[in-house]
Amino acid sequence: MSLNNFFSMGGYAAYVWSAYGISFIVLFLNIFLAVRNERKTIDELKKRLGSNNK
Amino acid sequence: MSEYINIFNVILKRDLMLAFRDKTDFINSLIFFIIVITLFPLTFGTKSTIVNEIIPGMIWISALLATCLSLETIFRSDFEDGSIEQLTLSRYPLTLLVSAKIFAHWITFGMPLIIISLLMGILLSLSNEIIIALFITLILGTPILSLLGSVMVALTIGLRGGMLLNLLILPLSMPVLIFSTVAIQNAALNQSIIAETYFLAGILVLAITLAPLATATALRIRLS
Amino acid sequence: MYKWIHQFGSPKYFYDISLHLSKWVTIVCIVCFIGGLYGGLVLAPADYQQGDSFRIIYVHVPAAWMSLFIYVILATSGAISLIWHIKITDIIARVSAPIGASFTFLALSTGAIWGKPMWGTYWVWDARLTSELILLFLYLGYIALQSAFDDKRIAARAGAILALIGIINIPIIHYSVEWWSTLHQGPTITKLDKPSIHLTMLIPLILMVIAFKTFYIAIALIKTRSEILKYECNSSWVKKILGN
Amino acid sequence: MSKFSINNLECIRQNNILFKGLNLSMEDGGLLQINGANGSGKSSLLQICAGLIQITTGEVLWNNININQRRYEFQNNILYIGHTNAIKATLTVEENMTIIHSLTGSKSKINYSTILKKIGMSGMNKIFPYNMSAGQKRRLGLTRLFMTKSKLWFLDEPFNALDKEGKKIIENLIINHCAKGGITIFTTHQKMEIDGYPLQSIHLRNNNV
Repeated sequence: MSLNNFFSMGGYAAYVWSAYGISFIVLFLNIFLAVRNERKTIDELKKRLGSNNK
Repeated sequence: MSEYINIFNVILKRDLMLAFRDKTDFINSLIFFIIVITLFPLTFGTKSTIVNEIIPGMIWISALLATCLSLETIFRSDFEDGSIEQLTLSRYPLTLLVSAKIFAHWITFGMPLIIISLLMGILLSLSNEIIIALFITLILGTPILSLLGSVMVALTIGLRGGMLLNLLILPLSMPVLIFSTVAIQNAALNQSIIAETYFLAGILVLAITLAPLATATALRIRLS
Repeated sequence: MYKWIHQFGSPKYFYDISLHLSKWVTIVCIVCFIGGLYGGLVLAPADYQQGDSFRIIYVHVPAAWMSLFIYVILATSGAISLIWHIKITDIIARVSAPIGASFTFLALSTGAIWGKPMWGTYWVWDARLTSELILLFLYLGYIALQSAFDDKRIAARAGAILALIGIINIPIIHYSVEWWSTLHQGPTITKLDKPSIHLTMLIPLILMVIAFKTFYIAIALIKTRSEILKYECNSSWVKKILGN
Repeated sequence: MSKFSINNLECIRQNNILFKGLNLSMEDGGLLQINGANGSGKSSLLQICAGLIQITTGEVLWNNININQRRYEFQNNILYIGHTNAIKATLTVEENMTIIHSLTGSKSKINYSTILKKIGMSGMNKIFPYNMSAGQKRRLGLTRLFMTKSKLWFLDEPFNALDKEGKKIIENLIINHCAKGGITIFTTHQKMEIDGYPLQSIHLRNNNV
């Protein structure tokens, strides 16, 4: 299977790749939001903890 | 046992009295129902084929929307004046008291709605088979809506955002709408509607057994 | 059983376990994902009817399965928190709902994209797609209900009731939609249902299903951990962790 | 001899700790007032006692049994009156009283006029509450005290909106109830004294008792 064949997907390239594109966006957003939320939480708590100790 | 029947009757009578003393709420939702139904012939025309095909389904959708509007009255005033706390803390099972309230809602809203639907059906000259199917599906379906709705009202009453209730009820009442409209379409084609009737009856039994319990639990959660 | 649940439900215990679990779950997820993609996009032969468009199955089917699976998780953890009042299950339900909604959206959109070459239109009122759409509404309702409460404990328990009613309703919804669609269209669209599938097509599908499941677990664990930290911010073990 | 007690109670509302490590024990004849500023958790504490609010830490016991274990047995023994009156504006005084009476489960007939006379609302049998003053509505809500046979009374701000005469009536009722072996817990804004009866009191401040 050549690279060209792989990308053209037997003429269904638009459908297959857009479906996979959407999937990656959705999965990526899930990861991104989860990780950002974790960082924000930890930062916030650390800040609160720091101000309590002072 | 007779004690339980007695308290059921007391609550039923109380809610019926409240509804008749302050009619605006349920009369407004019934008027809304009538207005929505009259919108459909005005938009789709009055050819008899169209009327027979579209109107029964539209009556059902209007019934669903009007029910959504009227549902809040089941618990709104009780929530505001603290009656719900008294009911919750009484010596009787909350499930029983709540069933009486739901039944009262169906009597004050569901029953007039069925009668109005049949009158509208006759006025719009639907065929007899369709009117019969409409009657059967409404008499099985409207109690389901009241029961399902009471749970959602118990969950959402007093929360900010009035649309939330509708957002919760509409997807959950999809099966009732589907079976009812399929039954009516079958009736229009002179086919049997037994299967759909059984489905609706089955859902009704399920709702009667589960919904009051769920409503009572939801109310306890909301009070805490 | 009760004791076990409480031990498992203890936030610190869960936090420690989840750190270990996270590592393994992530590794399994990445391996299965790469394996599944390679198998599905490169190794598997084109379908004799649908050509290469069938390859959408490798994201569509796992997403659809997970959308239902996560709703079941919402209902079960709801039941557990109603019965035993456990914080962890409250949190799991709350963090799972948006993930479930995103998978439902994914299943719907990939289904619609797949529909175009198959049926010639993006949207068909096929029983499966329609019930998936209603499932999306159920998810949105659940999230909206949860966010309407200020008190998270009450939100969790109210959500639990909604999820339990939803889970009873889902089979009824699915059945009613099927009933309705056979009446309106006849059973024409079965291509999506049970393709007699070749092994080289099946193995990547299984890998992708595992990848999606572990993906969900990994994300849910991350979110659950940050929620635990928020809940338990006054306890000594959290301060210790944050101190480092 | 019956006993109402609270062990190691903690209450968190909207991520604020209202109180922590609260212990309380009352026996027959006990009279307790809870006072504290607005938002100190008076009403919450009363609602916890009545079993309306579910708690995460601690336990509420009635005769040494957790109130959630035998909920209806407990509810058969309590009377809770919230800061709202739980009366319907569109039902007459008598109709309101009938419903209250039915919910107590009593089979005897009620004598509307006697009760209304005792609470100082003679001849108002057929009046609708929307025509009544706040104090009169409060009195109507408090007619529950005459109709109940419950042993445990939880009253949230019972003296609110009442005039001097009304306060006296309610005070006497409470004293009578406790003297006969009942238990009463009520909340007030300010610390108050009740003449002729030993009164325990707890003061809620933010975060500690």
